[in-house]
Amino acid sequence: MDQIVNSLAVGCTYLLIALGFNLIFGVQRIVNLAYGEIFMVAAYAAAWSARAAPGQVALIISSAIIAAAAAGLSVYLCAIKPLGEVTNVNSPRHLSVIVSTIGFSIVLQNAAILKFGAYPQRFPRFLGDSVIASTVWMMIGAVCILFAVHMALRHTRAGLRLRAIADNPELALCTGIRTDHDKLLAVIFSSALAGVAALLICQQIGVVSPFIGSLYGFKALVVVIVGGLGNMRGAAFVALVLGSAEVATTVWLGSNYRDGVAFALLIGVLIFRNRRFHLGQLR
Amino acid sequence: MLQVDNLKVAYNGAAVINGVSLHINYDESVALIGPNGAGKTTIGRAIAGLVPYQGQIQLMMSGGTTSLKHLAAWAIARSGIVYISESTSIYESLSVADNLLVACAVLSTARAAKSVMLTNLYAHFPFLRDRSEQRAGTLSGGQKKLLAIARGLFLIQCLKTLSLEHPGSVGAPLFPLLILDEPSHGLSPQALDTVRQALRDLNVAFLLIEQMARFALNICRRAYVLRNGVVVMSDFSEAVCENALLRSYLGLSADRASTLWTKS
Amino acid sequence: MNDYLLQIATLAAMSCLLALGAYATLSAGLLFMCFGTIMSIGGIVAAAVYSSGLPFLVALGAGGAAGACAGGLIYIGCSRLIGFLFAVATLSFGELARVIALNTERFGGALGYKDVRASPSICYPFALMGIAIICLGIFDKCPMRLALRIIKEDEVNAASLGINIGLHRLAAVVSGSFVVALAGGLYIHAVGLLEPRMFGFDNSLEILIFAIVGGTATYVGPICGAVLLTALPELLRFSTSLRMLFYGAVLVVIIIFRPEGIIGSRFGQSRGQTVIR
Amino acid sequence: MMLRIIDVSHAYGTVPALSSISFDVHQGAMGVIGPNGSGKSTLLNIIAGAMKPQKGAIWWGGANLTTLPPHRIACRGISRMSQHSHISGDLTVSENISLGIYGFHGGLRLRWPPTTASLVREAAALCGIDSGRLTAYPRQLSFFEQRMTELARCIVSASTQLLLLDEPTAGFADLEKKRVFSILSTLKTKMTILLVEHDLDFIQEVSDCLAVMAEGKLLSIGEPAFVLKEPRVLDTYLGTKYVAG
Repeated sequence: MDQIVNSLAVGCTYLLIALGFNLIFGVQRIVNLAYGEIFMVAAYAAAWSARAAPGQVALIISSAIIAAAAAGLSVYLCAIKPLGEVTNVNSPRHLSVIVSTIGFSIVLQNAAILKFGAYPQRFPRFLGDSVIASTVWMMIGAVCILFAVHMALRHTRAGLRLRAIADNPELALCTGIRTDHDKLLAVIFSSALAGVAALLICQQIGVVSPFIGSLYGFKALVVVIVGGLGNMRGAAFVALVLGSAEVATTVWLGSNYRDGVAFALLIGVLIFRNRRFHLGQLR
Repeated sequence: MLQVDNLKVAYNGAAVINGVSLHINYDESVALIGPNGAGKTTIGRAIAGLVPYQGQIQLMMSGGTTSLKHLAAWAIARSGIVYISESTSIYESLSVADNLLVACAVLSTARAAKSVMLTNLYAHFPFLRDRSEQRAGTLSGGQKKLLAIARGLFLIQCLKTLSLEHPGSVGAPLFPLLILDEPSHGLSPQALDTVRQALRDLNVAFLLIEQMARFALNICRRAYVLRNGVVVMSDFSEAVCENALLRSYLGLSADRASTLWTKS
Repeated sequence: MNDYLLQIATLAAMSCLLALGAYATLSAGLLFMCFGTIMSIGGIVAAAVYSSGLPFLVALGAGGAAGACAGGLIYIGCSRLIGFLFAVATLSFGELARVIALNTERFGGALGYKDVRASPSICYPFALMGIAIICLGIFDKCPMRLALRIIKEDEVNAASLGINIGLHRLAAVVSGSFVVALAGGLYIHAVGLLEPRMFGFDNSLEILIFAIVGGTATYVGPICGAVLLTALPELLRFSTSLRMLFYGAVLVVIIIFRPEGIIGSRFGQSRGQTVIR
Repeated sequence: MMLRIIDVSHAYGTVPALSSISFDVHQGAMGVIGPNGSGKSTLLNIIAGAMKPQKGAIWWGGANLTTLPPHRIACRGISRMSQHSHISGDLTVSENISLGIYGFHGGLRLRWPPTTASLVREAAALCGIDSGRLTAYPRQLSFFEQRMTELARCIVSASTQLLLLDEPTAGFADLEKKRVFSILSTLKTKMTILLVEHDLDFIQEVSDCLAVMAEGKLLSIGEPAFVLKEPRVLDTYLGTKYVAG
């Protein structure tokens, strides 16, 4: 029975990260490989503020979100914006953007290693005191955020504008939408999502290290691509599937094969089911 | 009125438009016709601010002239100039209602005004009402074009109500103009008729960029004929005679045209 | 003191070989992200063959051939994918290999593959680098260079010229993997150990950085990129994370401000083109 | 050799681009005209192998091209010049032209055949590129010279029998069109040319036979002067007549 809860918990962690990743891809049509590092920066900011002011939950949450937004903006302004517009996903310019985001993610990761040391640090549990409580809190958080993002995209003005940009950027420009202004909005919004995800996940696993960024970044990449780029519901489904698959492998083959599952899944889907990726949808 | 003078556009070395001047008065329907490859689409995109160009495009209004050259495409759209492109003229993955409501999402119009405008728009285009929740991609070719025109009208109406309520807010002065790029492209004959009917009783100024000359001349009051990036003829629709049209269209030099068509 | 300089020089020579291998695939327009795996496979096979008594050159050749086959197989598997999907697929191949290497005793588990005899003489890296540069000099004259260039710029147009794109890309990947696997063989005999980390993404990235920063227009670019990026940060040698930080920063700066790399294309007229162009 | 197009149909999703097109292209130049979206470029893409037709076949020199991959088709002597100029910015003019000789059935070519240099000079001379410009880079050439380099690349190989031209004179001044006309009329004698163009003056003089396409269907085919007189052809261009309603 606890295997099911465990796989649900792992699934929810991947769901949380994949949401923000999907948002950036849907609106900007760029795979931002530095997303894992934004997540890690937020985790460290939360850990630092939790140590500085143990009690206030609000301060910790806001510090995580602000740090994530700042990291997200810096990635966007330094690595993505100067390379200009990426119209189609398979153009060589998109490969340059991917390589530049990778470069930036190395910078962030190694800066964290230098500052905080390569070894994992304890992440204080401020939401629930026990493991089970924090896991429950995380799952509730994941479901709420999924619901909130879904509602925001469907019913708010900004959500409609973002979906319009995702569907047809040039037409959005012709209907009076300030596309570069809204893209910035999307970057901040998805980074904040990464901040919240960092909070919920790290207090569940109770530890934070410079490498969780690339670890969860890859997992998010797998979930988003397999789930269909820009498709929130697809990503949610694949996150749960991946979560249960990983828990299953830890039971059979032992925990150190756990990371390999995500990559095997991605290779399997990309090579054997080469379906056309229809783009421009953000649901 | 909208004044375009000495417009020049080059695309990686090849001059697509060399020196085009035209004007569109408030609430006037103008056709821009010519054989394909004459550069008609480029003029439409230049007015909408999607293509860099030399020359001047200005809005001569009672309150003074404002140049559109340095305005971003979204600012031009907010001054009422709506560009409806040939192929991707609607948001395929959004629902029909969402396609229309994007205008409100941009201008944050009041909820009450939004529903009023929506209802009288549905009255104008009844088929939109019963398919308002479906994905716009599932519409037929003709219906997609009508949805694009409806979207443009809805944006112009939002702009009008906004400028009535608090005049100073809209950036450029309001000059409602629909730029339709080859609406006849890929339409079946009866869809063509519904679009023609919709355009004929449209009360907003529009620039009809079209390759099928007779279709455009039948709808618009005035016409410019374009060939190889230069305006060859500009006259009222009735005055554009068949022979002159054929000569400029099929590019035949004057003497060969007369020999071929002495009969017809 | 000169022993330390010698050590840097061998490392720089090996990085040049790695960069030339990456250059081969980048010049065909492919972002091949699992060079780490190819290098490690080449290294382990070379070490196994050498420790079983065969001469050193035969061992290196065997390692190179194994790497070339691995590269070819991975390319054939992902050949239908285009653009960033190809990059992501090869990237996940590399990470999968790292996880497998980490956990199988055959490859020495977490501590890495150890039973390696020292390489017979230190001149091998430089000899191989010389041979590689001579081969590339010859390759520069032959028509295949032109074909690869037009494949990189526009595939559809290349096909209409009668160029078999799949075959050319496969040839580029196989030759690139061969060179990288050779360098792997040299690395394992110079260092004496191959950690599972080398299979993974960081190592493949380092190899790509040499080629991209150097410039992918001519074969001189990757060589200069490799030499610069191994010799220059020698003072950062003590802490790998500072070195990687330096690599990351240089990569971002190069891609944004000089997409055609330090050397750039022969005439620098490729302003504003993308790095993978 | 003769190009036979038999009952070719193709659709992008639900939009039919070509519906059962059948005609033969004999020695000499054949023009294809029609309004935008009539399927001209789709037909050229199918012949060159860039796209596989959903129905129908194309026969050339005793082989069914629809079963062959694009590079095999090119090796059978079919070369193509597409709408947007496709010359490699990093190669000199002579290197670009010599790429026309590259394709052969083997695949990887490691040495140039001995006659390459002379073939390249001859093709460049035919296309009006003086030998001084052969070592220049496309960036230093005018738009017209870049397109002429591309044309030279198409005709440089001795085995070229069929030349597919997709709007070669787009964006040219009248003087430049005349030079292209003279080049094509000399080429007409040696090989078959299939020309898609908008400027009817130009296409009338060049092509011996003219096909008119509209909405993916072949409207009429025949002598240029005769075809252009048919009322149906005029309707496709100007749109159907309307009673003043």
